[in-house]
Amino acid sequence: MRELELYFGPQHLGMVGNFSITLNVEGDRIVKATANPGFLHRGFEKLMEQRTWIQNFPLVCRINVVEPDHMELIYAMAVEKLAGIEVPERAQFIRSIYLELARVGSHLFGLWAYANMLGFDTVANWAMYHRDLVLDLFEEITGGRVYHIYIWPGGVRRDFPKGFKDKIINTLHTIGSCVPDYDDTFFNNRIFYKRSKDIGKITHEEAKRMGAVGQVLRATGMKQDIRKIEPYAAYDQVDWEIPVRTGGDAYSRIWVVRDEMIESVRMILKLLDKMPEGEVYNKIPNPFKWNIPDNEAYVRCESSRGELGLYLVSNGENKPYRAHFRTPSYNHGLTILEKALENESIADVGNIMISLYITAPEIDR
Amino acid sequence: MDRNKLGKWLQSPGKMGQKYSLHALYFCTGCGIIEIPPTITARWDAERFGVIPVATPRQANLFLITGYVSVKTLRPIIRSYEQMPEPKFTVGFGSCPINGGMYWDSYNTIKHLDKYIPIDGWIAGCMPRPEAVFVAVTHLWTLIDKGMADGYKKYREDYHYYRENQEKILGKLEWPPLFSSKKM
Amino acid sequence: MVMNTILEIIIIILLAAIIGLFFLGLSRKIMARIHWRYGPPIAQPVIDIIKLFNQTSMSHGKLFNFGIIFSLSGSVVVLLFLPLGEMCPLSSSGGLLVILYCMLIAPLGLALSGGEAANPITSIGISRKFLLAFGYELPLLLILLTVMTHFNTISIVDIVNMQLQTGWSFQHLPLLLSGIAYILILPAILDLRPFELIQAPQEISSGPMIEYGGKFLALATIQHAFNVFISLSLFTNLFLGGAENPGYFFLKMLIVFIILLFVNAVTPRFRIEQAIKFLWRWPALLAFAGLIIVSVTG
Amino acid sequence: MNHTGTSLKENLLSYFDDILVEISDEHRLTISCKKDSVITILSSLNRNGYNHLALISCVDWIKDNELELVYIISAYTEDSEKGKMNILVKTKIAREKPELLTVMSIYENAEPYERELHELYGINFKGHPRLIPLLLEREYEIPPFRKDFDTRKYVQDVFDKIPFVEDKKGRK
Repeated sequence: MRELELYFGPQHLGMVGNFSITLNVEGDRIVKATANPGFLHRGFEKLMEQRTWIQNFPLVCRINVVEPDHMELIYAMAVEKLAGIEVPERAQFIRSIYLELARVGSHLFGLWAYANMLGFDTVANWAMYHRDLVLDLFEEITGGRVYHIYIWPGGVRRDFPKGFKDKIINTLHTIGSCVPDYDDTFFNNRIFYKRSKDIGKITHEEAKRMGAVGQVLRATGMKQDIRKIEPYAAYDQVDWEIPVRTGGDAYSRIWVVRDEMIESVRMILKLLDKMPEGEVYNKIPNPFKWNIPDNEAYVRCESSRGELGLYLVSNGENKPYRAHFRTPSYNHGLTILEKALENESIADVGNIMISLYITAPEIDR
Repeated sequence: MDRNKLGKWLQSPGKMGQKYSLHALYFCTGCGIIEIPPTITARWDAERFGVIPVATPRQANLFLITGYVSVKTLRPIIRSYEQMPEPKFTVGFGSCPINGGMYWDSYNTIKHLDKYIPIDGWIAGCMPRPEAVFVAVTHLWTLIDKGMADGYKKYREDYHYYRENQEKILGKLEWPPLFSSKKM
Repeated sequence: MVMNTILEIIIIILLAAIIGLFFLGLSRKIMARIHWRYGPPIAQPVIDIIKLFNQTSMSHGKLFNFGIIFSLSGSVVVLLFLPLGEMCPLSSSGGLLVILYCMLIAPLGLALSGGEAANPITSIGISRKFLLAFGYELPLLLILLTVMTHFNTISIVDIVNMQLQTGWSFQHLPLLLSGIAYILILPAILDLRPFELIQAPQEISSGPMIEYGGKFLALATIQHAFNVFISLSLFTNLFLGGAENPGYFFLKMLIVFIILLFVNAVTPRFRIEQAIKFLWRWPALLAFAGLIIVSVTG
Repeated sequence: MNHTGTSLKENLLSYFDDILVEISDEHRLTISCKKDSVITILSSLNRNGYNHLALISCVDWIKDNELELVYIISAYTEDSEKGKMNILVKTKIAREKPELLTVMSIYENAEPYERELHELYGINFKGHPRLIPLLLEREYEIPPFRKDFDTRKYVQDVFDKIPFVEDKKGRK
C-alpha cells in the first residue's frame, strides 16, 4: 500500500494549541509520527534574563496558558529558595487552595478538550461552563480571568476577601453536584469506553524509560506525585490520596484526571477547615534594588500535568542569570507521543494526544 | 442588530449574509485561544451571533489571530489567510499581534502583524475577555455595513508589498504568488 | 396535466429544501439548548447559504464542479419519487428500487468531486463515507425487502395507501423489527452522532468538505438538507403510514428527527470499524429477522 | 543531613576519583565532573535507581568562556527519602565548537533536550540520531540563547526594519 504523508495541525480543530504532527500513514494505520513543535516558541528563558526578578512574574505565568498558577508558584518558590525568604503559614494554605482550584479548572479544560475531540459537545459545554465558575473565583481574588499573578515571593498578593470561603464552597458544590451527570453521560458511556480502551497504550516500563510524569505515569500504576514526595505549600497538612489506574491507556488517563479532580475538591474543603489566621505575606526587599546572591536552585512541584521543575541560576545581580523550566508536556509531547501514535489509526491522533494531556506552549516556551 | 429586518436582506443580501454568518477559522496561534472555548460554549455562546468555528480555511471568512505570532506560525497564517475565500476579515486578538506586546524584545515573535497581512480590527488587552470578542464582532458589523472592512481588497492591491515583507522574514516562500502583481 | 406535474415538481423541490434547511437550523438550536446555550436563529443555515453564494469560490477543476452538481441532482431525482402527502409527481412510475438505486448517486458525486481536489484528507473522508454507506446499505436493503414482501408491492404510493387501511406498519411485528432497524441506521444516513464520521471536524477537519468553499459548500449544504428530507420522509412513508396532508406528514418527520437529535447529544462518535460492526450486527440482525418472519408467515 | 545523600556521596567518591560532590541543600546533590566521565557517572546513577532524567540544561558562563551542562536526575520510586533526592550532574565544556557525547543510550528521553540545546546553544551531541531544528524557523548566526546574542539588537535589525505597507505606498 502506498505510504502517504499527512499533516495534523497546526490549523486543526482537534489540535490543542499550536502544534503539528507529521504522520506517515499506510491506509488508516500510522507508520511513523514526527512531532513538530516550535510554533509557540518565544524564548521565554532568554527574555527572563533581561528582566528583573519581579518583572519576571508577568512573564512566567504566560508560559502555560492553561495553568499559569503553577508557573507563578514554581518561580516564586525558586526565588524564595535563592533569597532565603520565609512564607507565613496562612499564605501556604492560601497557595494550596488556590493551586487546587487551578488544578480543577485545568482538568475541566482538559475534559472539554477530550470530550470535544470525541465529538461529545454536550459534556464539553458543561465542562467549559464549570471552568468558568472557577475562573470567576479567581477573578474575585485577583482581578484577572486567565493570568492572575497572585503568588508572590514571600506569600500571596492579598488575603481572601470577606465571605470568600463560602463562595469557594458554593462553587465546589455546584460542580460536585454535577459529577453524577458527568459519570452517566461521559465516564460510564459505553462508546467512550470503546473509543479509549487500549488506545495509546504505554506500559509501566516504557513510561519510566521515556520520562513520563503526572497522569501518564499514574495511569500505569505508579503512585508518584511531587505533592507527596516533596511537599510544598500546605500539602503535608491534610490527608489525601493519589488516584492510580493500571491500564496505561487513554481510558485510564482520563479516569485518573477525573479522580484527581474529585480528590482536589475534597482537599480544598479540608484545607479550608484547617486554615489558620495571620499574615499572608512577608516583606521583600525593594524590588528595584533587589540583588539575589550568587547561587542556584532546582525546585519542583506537581502541576496539573505532572512534574514541573525550574532550574534557576543567579550571579548576584538584579536579574536571573539563567532559568530553565522542566515542563511535563515536554517529554509527553516529544518522546511519548511519537511512540504512542505508532500503529494507531488516524482517527485516534487527537484522542491520544489529548489523553496524554499535552499543552503546546509548555513544550515550546 | 438588524438581523430580523427583511428589507435590508432584500436590499443587500451579500453584506447581510457576511455580517450574520461569520465563520471563524479555528487556529490556535497563541495563548489567546484559551478564551475562545468559553466564547463558543455555554457561558457566552457566540453562535447566537452566527459566529462558529470551522475546521478549514476554505469555509471560513473570519480569521481571529489569537495572540502572539511566532516566526514559525507566520507561515501557516499566511497560507490559511490566502486560502480563505473573499470577502474575508481578520481580527487581531490581544496586544501581542498589535506591536509585540510583552514580547517586544523576543527574537522569535512577529511585532506588527499588519506588516505581513492586512488586519481589519484589533482587540487590545492581555487577555481580552470573551465579551471583547463580541465587541469586536459588533464593531466588525458596522465596518462591513460601511464597507470599511476592506483588508482583503488592500491585500489584492498591495500584494507585492506584503509578499516582499513576508519574504524578508521567512525567506523564499515555497508557494507561487496569489495574485500576479501589476507593479513589479 | 403536464403543467400540473411540473408545478408539483417545483413545489416539492422547494418544500424539501425549506424543510431540510429548517431541520438543519432546528438541530443547531436544539443542540444548543441541550448544551445550556441560547443557540443561533433557526434561519441560520439560510443565512450561511446566502453568505456562501456571495463569496468567491475556489474550483479545483471541471470534475470538481460537475461532481457536486451530479450529487445534488441525484438527490433531486430521489425527491421526485417520494410521495409527500397527496403530492407525488413521479412516484407512480417508480418505486423503492429506483429510490434505492438513486440514493447512491449523491455520495458518488461527492466522491468524484473530492477526488479532483487531491487533498489526502478528502480521500480519507470519502473512504469513510463509502465504508459507512457500505455499512448501512445492507440493513437498508433488508428493510426495504421486508417492506416490499409484506405489502407485495414496490410502489410507495401503494404502501402508503395500504397503511391507511390497515394502520401503520409499526403495528405489525416483522415491520416493527425493520422499523427499529431503520431508526438505528438513520443517524448513519443523516451524518449524526454516533455515526458522524464523514465530516468529523476534530478528526479529519470536515473530511470531504475540506476543499469546499463558497457556492460549492452552499450546494453541499443544500444537498445535505435534501438528504435529511429524503431519509426522514422515506421512514415516515414506510413505517409511520405517510399522511394525507403535508402538515401531518411534517409533524411525524419532526418527531423522529428530534428523537435522533437527543441520541446525537449524548453520544460521542464511533471509530469507523466500530460503526460498521454495529451497523452490521444490530440493525442487520433485526432487519433479517423481520425478513424471515415476513417470508415465513406472508 | 539526610542519610541517602551522604551514603550516595560516599558511594560515588569511592568509585570516581576526579569528581567533586557537594550536598548543596537538603535533598540536592551536586556532582561536578569532567566532560568525559559524564556517561559513566550517569550510567552508574541509573544503575543505582536514579532512573528519571528530569532536565538537561545549559548555562553560558561567558566570562570563563565555558558552557556548563547540567543533568538533573531523580528517581522513580515510592521510597520517600530516595524520591526527594535530586542530583545535579555538572560538566563544563569550551564555548568554541562545543561537543559532547549523547546520553540517549542511558536516558531515552534525552533526545528532545539535546536537540533543543543543539539549536539554542550550538552544542554538538555526538551520536544523536537527528540533530535537526526543533523550535526555530529562522537561522541565527549566534545560537540565540548564548549570552552574546543580543535579542534587542536583533529585533531592531530584523523586525523593526520591515516597513509598514502604508509607508511604502506613501513613499512611492
